[in-house]
Amino acid sequence: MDLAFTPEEQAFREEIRTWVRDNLPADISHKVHNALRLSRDDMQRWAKILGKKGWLGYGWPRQFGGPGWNAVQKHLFEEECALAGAPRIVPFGPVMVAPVIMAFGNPEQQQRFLPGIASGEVWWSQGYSEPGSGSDLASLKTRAERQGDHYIVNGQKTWTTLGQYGEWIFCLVRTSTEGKPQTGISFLLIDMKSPGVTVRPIKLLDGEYEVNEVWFDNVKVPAENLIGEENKGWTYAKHLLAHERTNIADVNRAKRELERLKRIAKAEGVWDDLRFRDQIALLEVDIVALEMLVLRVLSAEKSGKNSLDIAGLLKIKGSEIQQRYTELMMLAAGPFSVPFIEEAMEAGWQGNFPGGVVANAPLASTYFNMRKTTIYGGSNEVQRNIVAQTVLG
Amino acid sequence: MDLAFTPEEQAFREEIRTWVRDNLPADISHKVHNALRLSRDDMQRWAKILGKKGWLGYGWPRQFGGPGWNAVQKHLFEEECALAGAPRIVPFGPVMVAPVIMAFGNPEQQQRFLPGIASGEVWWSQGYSEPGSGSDLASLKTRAERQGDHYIVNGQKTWTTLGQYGEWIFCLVRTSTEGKPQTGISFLLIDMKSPGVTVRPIKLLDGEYEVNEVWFDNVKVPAENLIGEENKGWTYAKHLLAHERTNIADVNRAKRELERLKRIAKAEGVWDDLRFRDQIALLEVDIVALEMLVLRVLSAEKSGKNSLDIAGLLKIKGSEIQQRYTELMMLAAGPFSVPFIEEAMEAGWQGNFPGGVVANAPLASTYFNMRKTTIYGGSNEVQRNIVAQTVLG
Amino acid sequence: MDFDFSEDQEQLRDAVRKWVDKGYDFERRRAIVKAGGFDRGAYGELAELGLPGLYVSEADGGLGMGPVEGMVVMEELGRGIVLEPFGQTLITSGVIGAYGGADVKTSWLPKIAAGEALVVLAHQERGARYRLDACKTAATQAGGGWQLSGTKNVVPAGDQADTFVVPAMANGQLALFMVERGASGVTSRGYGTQDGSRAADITLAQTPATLITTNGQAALEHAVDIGIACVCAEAVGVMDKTVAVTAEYLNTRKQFGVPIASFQALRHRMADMKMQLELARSMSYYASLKLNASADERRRALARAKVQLGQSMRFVGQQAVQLHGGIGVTDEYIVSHYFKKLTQLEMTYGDTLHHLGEVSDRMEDTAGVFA
Amino acid sequence: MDFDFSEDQEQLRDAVRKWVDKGYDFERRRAIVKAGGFDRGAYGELAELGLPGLYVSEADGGLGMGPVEGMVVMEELGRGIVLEPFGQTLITSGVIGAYGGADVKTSWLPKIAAGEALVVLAHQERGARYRLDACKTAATQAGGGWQLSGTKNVVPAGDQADTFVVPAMANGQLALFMVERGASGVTSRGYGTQDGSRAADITLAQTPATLITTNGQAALEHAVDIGIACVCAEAVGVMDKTVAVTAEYLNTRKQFGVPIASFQALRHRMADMKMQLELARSMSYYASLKLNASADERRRALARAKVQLGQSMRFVGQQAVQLHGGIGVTDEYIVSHYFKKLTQLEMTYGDTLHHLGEVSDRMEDTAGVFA
Repeated sequence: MDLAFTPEEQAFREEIRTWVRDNLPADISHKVHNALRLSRDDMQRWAKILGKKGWLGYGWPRQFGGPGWNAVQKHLFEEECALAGAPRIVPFGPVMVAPVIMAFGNPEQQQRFLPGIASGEVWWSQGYSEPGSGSDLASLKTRAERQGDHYIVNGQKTWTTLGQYGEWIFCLVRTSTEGKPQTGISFLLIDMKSPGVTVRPIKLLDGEYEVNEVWFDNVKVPAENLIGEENKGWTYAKHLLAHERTNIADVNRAKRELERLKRIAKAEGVWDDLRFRDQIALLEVDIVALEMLVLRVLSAEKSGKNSLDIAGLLKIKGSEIQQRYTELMMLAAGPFSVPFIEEAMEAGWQGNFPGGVVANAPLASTYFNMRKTTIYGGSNEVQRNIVAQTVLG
Repeated sequence: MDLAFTPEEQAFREEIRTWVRDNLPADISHKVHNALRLSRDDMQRWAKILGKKGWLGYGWPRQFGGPGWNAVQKHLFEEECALAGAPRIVPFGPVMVAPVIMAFGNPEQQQRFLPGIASGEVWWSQGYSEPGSGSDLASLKTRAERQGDHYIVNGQKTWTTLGQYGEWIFCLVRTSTEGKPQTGISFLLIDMKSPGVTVRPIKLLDGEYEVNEVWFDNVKVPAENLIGEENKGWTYAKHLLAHERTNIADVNRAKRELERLKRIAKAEGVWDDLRFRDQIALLEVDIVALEMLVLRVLSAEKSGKNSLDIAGLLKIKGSEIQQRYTELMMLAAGPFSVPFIEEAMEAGWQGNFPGGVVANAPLASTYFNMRKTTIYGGSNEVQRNIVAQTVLG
Repeated sequence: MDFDFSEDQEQLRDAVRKWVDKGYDFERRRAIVKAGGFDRGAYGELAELGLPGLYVSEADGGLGMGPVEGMVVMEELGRGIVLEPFGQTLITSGVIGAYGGADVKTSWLPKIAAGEALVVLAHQERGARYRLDACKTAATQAGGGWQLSGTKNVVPAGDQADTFVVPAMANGQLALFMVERGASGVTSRGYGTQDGSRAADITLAQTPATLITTNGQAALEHAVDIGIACVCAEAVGVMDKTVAVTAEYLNTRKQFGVPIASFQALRHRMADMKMQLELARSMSYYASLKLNASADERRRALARAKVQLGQSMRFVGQQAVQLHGGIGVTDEYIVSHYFKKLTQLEMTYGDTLHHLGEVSDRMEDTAGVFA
Repeated sequence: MDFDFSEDQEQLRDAVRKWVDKGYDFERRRAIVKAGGFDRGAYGELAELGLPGLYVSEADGGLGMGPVEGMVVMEELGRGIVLEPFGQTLITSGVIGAYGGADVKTSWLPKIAAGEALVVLAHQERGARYRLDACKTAATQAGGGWQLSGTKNVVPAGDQADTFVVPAMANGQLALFMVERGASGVTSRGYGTQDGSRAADITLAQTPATLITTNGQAALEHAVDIGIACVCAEAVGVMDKTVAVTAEYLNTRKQFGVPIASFQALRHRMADMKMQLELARSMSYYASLKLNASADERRRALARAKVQLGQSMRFVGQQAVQLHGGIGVTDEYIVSHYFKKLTQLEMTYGDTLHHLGEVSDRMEDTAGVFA
């Protein structure tokens, strides 16, 4: 048992840190450090830089062109990126669909899709949730009917994150209504430029457009875009969920944001207010505890000796912490988080924010936005069901 | 809308206060104010003093010899008693079984049982819960079989509070196994001196004996002890529950104990510790909010204009507050609440308590004991079910 | 001790509720937000109901009503998350009525009561956070009158209001003044706020002002206490509607073939929301009923109330969104607007930690509604 | 970065667990509580396993192990809520080993390792609460040695231990001494404690004492940090068992014809208990792994750990009782004893609020396990 990283791991971290420092565009990290709006271009620019280095698919095995890192190395990479103020990698391509294509796609599919994902050239979206199917995902209704060498897809997906930028979308579709709901689902890759695909961005409570509704109206999808076997899509999706790892806790980002919270508390004069400071101290303990939990999972993955079935705990605690630091940032600014001036959330705004501190501009919006974290990715209520199952059977 | 009591109500309060000051034995109030052990004699002594004045059945209508007070007057009486350090009235006779006898008993039963209850001469106990029937009370199994002019009772009751002192016990017994569980239950009064009744006190986590198991082994109970009709006992019990009023919140005691908490905090040097003091301040807000909630219910009862169906809220919040003040008292003393010296919880102990402050002796025990408050009287989980029902249907 | 509303109060409530239901639906509100967050026309409709004169004596053309009536109105406006800052009218008419000289009263109260003058409190300054004794705006005597210089931030409807009640330091102590928005040296910059309403930064440069009172600290504390009572009542209305909307959603939304209202974990959350709502309502009553008590008693009571309301607002708002799931974080669906309103109200006139400090500082040996 | 236990550590765990399961069942524990809360025989059995020498170097007859092994042992003792204060042995052997001169070490460490001398920390004084810099016990030089006078409260097994490690003020600064219980001027008054174990008040009157170190403040802080790590590990064992017992109960107890484990509200409570357990276990690892860090780093880490453990212990203990219902508050059923143990552990070496203050005072710009 040892808390310290090995010299090799430390050298690895150093290598990542140096590379990120030299390659992460300053205008992008400035936005991330100040919670300013990131454009599609910002996200894709960083993705392509990583792609060129071969690190966009940082979790990929060597055989598919990935770096072949172990769990600890992946964590160190994530941490260095987060602390440096890199945008989160948009996960739908490299983190979510790619492992499914690797595991269940045929060689043609792998050759066709993986390079565009690895390079950051092709923007992927996820088509899982439907208006009637949230926590009860298996009740999904979007139909794909086989007609000769293609499928005809009809239905509606929703909560498709950043789908307004999407070029391809991987979907769970219903190909059979027989048996249990789970058994008639297939995993289909759809070109979003196909006729009949309509995307409508949904305005969120903070005024941003981050998720979308996606309609399929007699969309023709070549049968070669089916992953694996028809009606086995639920199995592949579960495989994907099992691959959502410790990063779900987002503890590295939390460490960066704790630092930012302290800066804000000092600027707003509440750092020396014992009552407020205690709230930060409690959060600091929470973050360290979460980090230890993450490290335990990583260690277990690395050694393969113990498996720790606590992904649900990481999601619950990680999301609560995200909500809490955004809440404290807002409360620190108090009345000066109340103005809602959208332009002030763009980099380079030259106006005078009320009170003169433009860093306060995005605080309330971010707090509002973060309410999603306990809802998406399997709501925390669903996670508690899962955790209870591990304890009670 | 008016927060102040009417001049009549204030005069009433004055009258109660004076009488309590003149009649509550100082040795008893000393014990109550310091959470020292109350003996059976202490409790009964106060009950008889109240009985002599006609106030033990302070909620009774005039026709049965009660004072005929309205909801506000009853509250003021409870408050003055609590603040003066009177023991809580043991409720099983005057508050619980008496209203049932008044409402559903026949004149013979009323004449036979009510005087002994009103005077405090006869100690009553409650026989509801069984080892297998807690939240699911209607599943109770204790059988009463009619044989001629009497019933033969067999079974076991549990959690019978102060049953070790009991002379009579009112029981829910099963007289039929047909239909829904609720429909075969009868309400029976049983003389605890009857052959076949065995009482075993249960030692609680704080070392005290407060609840009991009561066994019935072929106990012969005259049929004239049946209240109302056979198999209608569930209805009578529900009537009784409906009569458990605002006193369930115990806000008056909470006010007295808040005062005590502040004394302890000062003695232990944490009154000037902002962190600890904030905890007291939060509790103070809680208590005022609970008191306002209680007053709203009283006002609605008095005027009959609005009915406030929030008994569940009073139970939940009241019990949480009881637990919180005992917790804070213990935490205030910290290491000096750790010694468990039973003699030091008796009045008049002359020993030297560690640290020299004997007031700390009962703090941890009281904290432990109060864990019961969110369990008994319908656990807070059951209460939340009930509250949710009022909101969601 | 009586918490029934009188018939007059019930009629007042009905009138306001009817206006909100029929005259201020979600679509109109959305249009007002889009247009900047304030509609003088809507304020005028409140004036037609006589509401701005609620706290104004009948002699000055008002209704001569008190805190309970103010509470009733604010609750109903909260239920409709009305954007126009009616609470400001109660604050400023209340403080002018209580502290102003005869001149000030007769010049302003009739105009306020008639809805001709919207007068708002402009007290927030950078650096003061929620403290009321930190003020940099300076008042100097010039000729026969006063001139004010300084900046006030996040003034409700600050670029739409006609007149401000402004605290400023005069001869070393806090005094309260009236400043007309059209007066020389006034610049205002308006913007929307998180709840969709409107605020502005106001800069005064040797701006002529009328003295309300040199007893500014007491008057400002009183003004803010009226504001807290308004916030409490408004929040009760907001939460009452939030709980109802959420209950309806749980009974409608189906997953796994059943309404999600059938899941016990969600039911218990609803029970906890109901708890917070009723505790909040109780403390809102307490706040309004203590508004005319002595300054000490009033301050203690209002701080207690804001602590309870702060906790309740945060819990009810956050849980309402959570129980709605994805739709709860959309702009299209109504619940997020209620949540944002509750968030902003918590930070209005001192947040929960601030008032916890006030309660803590003011604790005595005994405590209770009548202690 | 590796959280696997070595084979030796696993063997150590198995050995202790076997002893607890077979040698220290609930009935034996109950008998020990009844007899006063301490059994020298049980401590002797731990000595037969070599445990008191865990922190003692092999040269001094010990096992020369470190904090991780100490953690493993404490966890297992916690699982059985063992009454004998083994953590005291780790504290005192640790602090003697780190701060004592050669004389003190060679006189005491072999005896501690052999289980012949039970040495406990006697530092608690009235008025100091959890502060370590407030000490009234006075040390004076007399002849060639030292004499101590003062009173220490709530000393673990204080009337059963052989020797005390005692902080006292010597020439204006805190120093650490060893005092034998049999020495002149020592009186002890023993009593049971809330968790069923034993403690005593110790009064010293010109009692001869051996100096461990004049660097008493640093040594005492270090001693208490070892104590905190022990408390954390012990608590993890207690909570692990508490969660298991509660889960078993929920799956056994039936109401309304079904196991109460089928109620979602109770299931979610179990999930929350599991969360607290795993956060606590993580921070217990952290505490032990930071025990040999620099004083600053160690202090910060141990305070953080105690805050997490304090919160976890309170939640797990209270909820375990609640989920058991009536049987949870009886003395007969095991869970209340686990609850009481957790309660007492929270108040041992500083409660949650105390250590929150420590964390708050020590915050830096960045924070994290490696920050």
